Amino acid sequence: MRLEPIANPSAARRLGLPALALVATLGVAMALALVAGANPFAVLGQIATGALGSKLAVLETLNRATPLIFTGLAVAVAFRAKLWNIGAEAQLYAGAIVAVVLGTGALGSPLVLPVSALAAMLAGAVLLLGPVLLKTRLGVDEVVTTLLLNFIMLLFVSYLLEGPMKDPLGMGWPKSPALIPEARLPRIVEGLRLHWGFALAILAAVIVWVIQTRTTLGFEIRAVGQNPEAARFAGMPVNAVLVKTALLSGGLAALAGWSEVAGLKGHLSSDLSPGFGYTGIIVAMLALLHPLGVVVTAIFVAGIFVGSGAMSRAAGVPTYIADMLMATALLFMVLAILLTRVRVVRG
Amino acid sequence: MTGEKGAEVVLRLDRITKRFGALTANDGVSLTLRRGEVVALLGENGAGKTTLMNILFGHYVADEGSVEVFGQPLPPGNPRAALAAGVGMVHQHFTLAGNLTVLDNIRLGTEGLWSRSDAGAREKVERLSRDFGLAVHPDAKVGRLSVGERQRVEILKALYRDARVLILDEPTAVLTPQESEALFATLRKATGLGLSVIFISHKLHEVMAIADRCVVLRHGRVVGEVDTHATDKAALAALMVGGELSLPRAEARAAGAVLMRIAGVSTPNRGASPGLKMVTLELRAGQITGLAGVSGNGQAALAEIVGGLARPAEGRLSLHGQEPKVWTPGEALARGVARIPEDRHHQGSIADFDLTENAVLEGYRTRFSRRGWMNWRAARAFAEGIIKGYDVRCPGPSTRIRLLSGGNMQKLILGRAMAVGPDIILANQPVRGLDVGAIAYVQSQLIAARDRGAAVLLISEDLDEIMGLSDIIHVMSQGRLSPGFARGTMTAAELGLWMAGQKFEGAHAA
Amino acid sequence: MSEIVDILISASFWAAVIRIASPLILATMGELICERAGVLNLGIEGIMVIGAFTGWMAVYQGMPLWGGVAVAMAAGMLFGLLHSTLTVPFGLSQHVVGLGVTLFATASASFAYRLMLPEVTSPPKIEPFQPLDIPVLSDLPWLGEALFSQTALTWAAFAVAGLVAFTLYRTPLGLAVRAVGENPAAVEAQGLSVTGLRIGAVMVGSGLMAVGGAFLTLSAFSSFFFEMVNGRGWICVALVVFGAWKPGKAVLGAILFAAFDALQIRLQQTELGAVLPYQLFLALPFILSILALILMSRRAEVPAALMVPYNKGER
Amino acid sequence: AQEPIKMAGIYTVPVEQQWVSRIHIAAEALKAAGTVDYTYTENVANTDYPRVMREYCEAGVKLIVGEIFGAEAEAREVCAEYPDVAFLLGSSFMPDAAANPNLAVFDNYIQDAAYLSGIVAGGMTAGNIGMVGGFPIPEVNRLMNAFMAGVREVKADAKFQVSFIGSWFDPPKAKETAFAMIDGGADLMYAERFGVSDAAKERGVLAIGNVIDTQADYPETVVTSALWHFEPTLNAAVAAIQAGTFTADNYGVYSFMNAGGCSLAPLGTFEGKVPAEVMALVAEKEAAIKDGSFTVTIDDNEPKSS
Ligand SMILES: Nc1ncnc2c1ncn2[C@@H]1O[C@H](COP(=O)(O)OP(=O)(O)OP(=O)(O)O)[C@@H](O)[C@H]1O
Ligand SMILES: Nc1ncnc2c1ncn2[C@@H]1O[C@H](COP(=O)(O)OP(=O)(O)OP(=O)(O)O)[C@@H](O)[C@H]1O
Ligand SMILES: [Mg+2]
Ligand SMILES: [Mg+2]
Repeated sequence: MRLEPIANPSAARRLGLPALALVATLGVAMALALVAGANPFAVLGQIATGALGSKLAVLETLNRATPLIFTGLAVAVAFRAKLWNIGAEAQLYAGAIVAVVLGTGALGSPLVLPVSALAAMLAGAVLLLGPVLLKTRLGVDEVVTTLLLNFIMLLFVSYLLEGPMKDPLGMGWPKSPALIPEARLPRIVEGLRLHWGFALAILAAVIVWVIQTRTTLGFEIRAVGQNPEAARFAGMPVNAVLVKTALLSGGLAALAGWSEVAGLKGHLSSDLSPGFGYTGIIVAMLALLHPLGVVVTAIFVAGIFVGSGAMSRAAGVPTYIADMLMATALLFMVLAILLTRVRVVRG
Repeated sequence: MTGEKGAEVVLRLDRITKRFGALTANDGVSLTLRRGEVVALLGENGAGKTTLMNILFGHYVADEGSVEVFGQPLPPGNPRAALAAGVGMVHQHFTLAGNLTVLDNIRLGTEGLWSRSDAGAREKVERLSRDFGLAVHPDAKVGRLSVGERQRVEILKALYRDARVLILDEPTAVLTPQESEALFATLRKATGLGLSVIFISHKLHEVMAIADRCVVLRHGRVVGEVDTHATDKAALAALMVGGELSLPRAEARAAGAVLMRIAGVSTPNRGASPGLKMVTLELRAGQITGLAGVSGNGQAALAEIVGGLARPAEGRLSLHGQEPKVWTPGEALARGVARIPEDRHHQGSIADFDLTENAVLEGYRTRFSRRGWMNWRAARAFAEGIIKGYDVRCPGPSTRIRLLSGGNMQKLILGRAMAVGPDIILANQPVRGLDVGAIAYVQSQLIAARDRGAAVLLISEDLDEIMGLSDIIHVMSQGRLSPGFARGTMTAAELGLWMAGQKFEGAHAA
Repeated sequence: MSEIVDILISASFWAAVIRIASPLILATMGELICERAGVLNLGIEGIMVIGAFTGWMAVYQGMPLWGGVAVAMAAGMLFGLLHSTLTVPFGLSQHVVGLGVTLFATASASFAYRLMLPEVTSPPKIEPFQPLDIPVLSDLPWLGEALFSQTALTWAAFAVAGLVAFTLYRTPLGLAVRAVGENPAAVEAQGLSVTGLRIGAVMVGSGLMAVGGAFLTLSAFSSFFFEMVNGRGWICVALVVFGAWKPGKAVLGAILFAAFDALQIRLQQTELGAVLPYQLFLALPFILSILALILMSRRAEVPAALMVPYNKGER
Repeated sequence: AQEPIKMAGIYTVPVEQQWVSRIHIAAEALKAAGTVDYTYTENVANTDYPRVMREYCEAGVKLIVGEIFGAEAEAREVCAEYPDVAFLLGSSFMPDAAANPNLAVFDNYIQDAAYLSGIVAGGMTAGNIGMVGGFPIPEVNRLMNAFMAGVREVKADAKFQVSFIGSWFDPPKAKETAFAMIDGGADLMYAERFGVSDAAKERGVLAIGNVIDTQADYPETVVTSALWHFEPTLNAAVAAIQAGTFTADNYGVYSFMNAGGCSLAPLGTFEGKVPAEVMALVAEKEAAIKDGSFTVTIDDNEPKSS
């Protein structure tokens, strides 16, 4: 078999195939429910209700999407430049640490929020800068260094939480002190759990989109990603572009941790992120690295997870079905998105 | 194994049609090849030559038509079957694995899965390379070989499988004249032994030298078929482009001021290729300086210095009499140095960027943006200007450049470089791989630039091109630069001696 | 300092190093095969989980230990087929598919475990591989303990590494695998199937990863825990790069990493352990891996077509 | 009889994990008895914890049992949002009747049993004990410290090797760590994690269990264990709900020995192998604990090697 690009895919194809992917995922959900001894027809409604069926469900989905938008953007920016940043997880924690360091009284209001956001971005950026400099200076593969840094960072966080950053009022539990109220991101609407981190994430997506399409930096990032040799020949400062990309990417990933701490949790613990950094890769690739697409795919991924988690409880099947469905949805969806652009031909 | 030419038909392509979407790349093409015969397949860039050969070899499946080898129909879309039937193909872009040795590349796919016979394979390769004059070490890593050597490996691959039909798709596009000569010698030997060859090239003098018959394609159709001895270069060119074609000729002109001067420049050696050795060169306004020489003799190092990619390790570089403080591609551009890169695919363009984006690659900072904001409207207008002004054939400025033929890609790069009215133009192998029409166009643009007072440095391995265009000619050999020879003062044979390095000792003594 | 020397010359330390290295070697060989063929397989972490689960479950259901290994291998190959179907003929992003497979495999193992053993609250045990007693060798003074007190699966791990090296460098099949990771067009031009080779490599590689996972439940331990693979798969991805895509170097890398790990466990008990936070010791293998990578990265030859999908008939 | 109470367990780890398994078993027992209608969700990330709480509350669950060590503030917010639901949650903090009248807290305060198991250990060791833990959290530290205190009653100069492996679920790693300690001279292992008893068994040294009884799997190895019984805690809560008197309370005391919340596992295969004077000391201390004349110190600080 061979794939042949379709010049102008029809609307039916562009909408129908992703819809088909969704249907296929639901089919898998039904099959799994059947295996687990639950009513396969009930689960469909349960997923939908769980993800979007109530105000609570919608807010939970959006809440869970918030860090994914940030990490998804971080990955999208970096991957555009073919900078394989697998370390969004570590950068996320760097941002979270800064949120705690500056948010627990070191800085007074009202500066604390903007200052700590910027400082968090800086911390994430610096964390990614190391691997990037190693790549540009010494040719060390950044996939591996950023990946390994995730483990090191997690241990560092654990050290901080059991040592210098341990909450003296935490009864010995390894977590940081709580942020002062001024350092917390307010809720968008009082009474709803959605905080301003979500709005900030959307804003970040728009800004990244503008950077990518409207600025020289965006042009440079794309050029360096596609063909660094040609970029260098054309006079682009390739290494400087990579460094700028790293700063942007690391900064965005750090905002994920910052907003989780400042907006949702109010403190730092070593399980702040259940793999948001890795899921960010999925989110970004599903969006074909398009910054605005990242918003959509982050909400999609969060929705599938929240919805199928709720379904597992309603239907009484093991919770692990949620991750299975998220993975299924993801794989079907990337395939569907591909097939909107190409057709399979023989030969 | 000797056989008479013209006897047996070894290959028959029958009414092959191949469509890519709306485009018909091959339109009912029929072609026969006889034992021991060399058929040249000619046509403009994008005429459908490679497509036809890819169908024959099984990379593509034809929409209509059939292929017969030695009277047996060939199953479509199956390179393995083509190989088994005795068809060997040397692709336009080499298909070698750089991490493997020559021997491994050759025997790849010829054995079972598990066992292998080391001695037998090596022996056969050594015998073939001796018999056909294809000198290359079996244990050398292909990634470290020169293009000429790679070409030999590709041919050995086919011979190793006892190919009786050999397809050569632009085999000489990246070869030096000497290497091309050696290749022809090999081919003559092989056809003498009964091998049949399809030979694709844009270089008509080669076609005249090696082919028995020429088949000309235009827009996917066969537009002519002639015996080589019954035609000439001009007639072939006319057949290809569908009309008369006049090659540009540069008339001698008086040179102006020195715009760029390189004095006593040396650079370190790079692997097998030598660095520059005390090179001094002046580029003058209104003059085309030709740099002849077999590639790999330091031209790349010189081009990097002129183009701003490298600073001389030793020696001086000055523009308009003053030394630049920094010397980067950006600086070179800012000072009016235009560059046409040697490798348009890897250096000159970004395949998945559209024409607009490729057009502004060099000028986006200075001309198409303000305070970091891109001005896409101006960029697009600029690209449209190039497309119109330089006759770039394409659907429009938002076409990805990947879809353009080499000639059209080259025209865009040329237009991009010329747009700023540069004082100094570095043209590194500007017509490599282009068809005659495109060559004529690119060369006439270089002459026009000279005529308005630019200094042009033309680097080429093609002596005809160098002698036809250059006002002054230098030769490079082993990183050394010969003195300049004025237009018309040297014969090709004399230049050849310089290229071989024999004249340098004497010149230094003088 | 002398404490460290004491540790390094003790036989039990080296025995631990080899034990810890075994699953890493198996999975690293699996990843290496995939990457040599041009496919980055980030499904490794999940495939190891699947191997740990299926291998253990098979034995728990009454199969012999080697039967468990075979089941793990087969299960791994199945997930390899899933991975390669999406990444090879369809050419989907190897990052996404890899992470997706990891997620899917991990969750599948948990889901199946919970369905099959709904009532347990303490993980059931099997009788795992026991250290082999090799006549004479096992009784050698220092070497006996350091090298010859390992289980059969450890021996298998080293044998697999040898076999992988042999296949890659001494057989036409290996030649084709190395070529397809470098330039698929070269492979196709020689009449071989790029798709077939890549799918095959990913399946075999995934099978080995799964056996690496099964090592944890069949040799290193005797029950299955949900998160017991605990990042070992990611380490193996690093080890392949560290080993410059060469089996011998990768095995050395695995041993080096295992040595750091065994060392940090022991260092925690020295005076240093009382002063320094334990996290530093846990981080030691990762930190040293990065340092080692910096020292030897320069000359690594990355398979040129790694992560580049091949679509026949596209230029 | 009353309607069964709708009850949900929310756990951050799988129910195989020792600590959670004790809660799960107690709940399953009440379910079997028809007192509660019990469902559970396991392996919930702390990030998702409040959401799952809300979902259950919305679904009409009347009693939620779980652990909020990693999500204190948010979880307490949820409790406030659903005043009609009773929450019985593992927490390091005290109940707050004013803010959360419906939240009662508990923890595994089984230092009594751990202390007694330490005395037994002291009688069985020559003086070098290895201890492998997951993370140095209070729930672990507290038991380790009590155990060490118990050992010192018998062997004042005992040496302890303490390691944390940074994971709850890596038995191979726990096993390697235990091997290293045995190589370092330990003749008795404190088995806080799965894997430790396996190493002890392979090397022929002894082990003391923790929270659950694993002697059946390691008859020659595990001398005794400090067991946690969640039943008193859960039963008290359920009774309070049935009586309509459930309030913010500290249920931690139900894990104390005198409440039946913990015990020393029977010696079983080791019956008669522990020195009699040691067992006498155990009996004496147990009696003192039960009548309140002796209190085991609760020390939540990270234990260090000595
Ligand atoms: N893979 C492909 N997909 C779509 N269209 C193709 C593909 N390959 C070739 N074409 C189309 O077929 C036409 C013929 O291309 P082909 O490569 O055969 O030209 P050619 O004669 O070999 O040119 P050149 O002299 O530049 O090598 C092109 O104009 C192009 O539009
Ligand atoms: N993927 C593709 N899709 C559509 N057309 C293609 C594709 N690849 C190549 N072509 C077409 O095939 C023709 C020949 O392509 P090719 O790259 O061989 O150009 P070329 O002129 O030979 O360039 P060069 O000599 O520099 O390699 C071009 O006209 C181009 O339009
Ligand atoms: Mg061609
Ligand atoms: Mg061409």
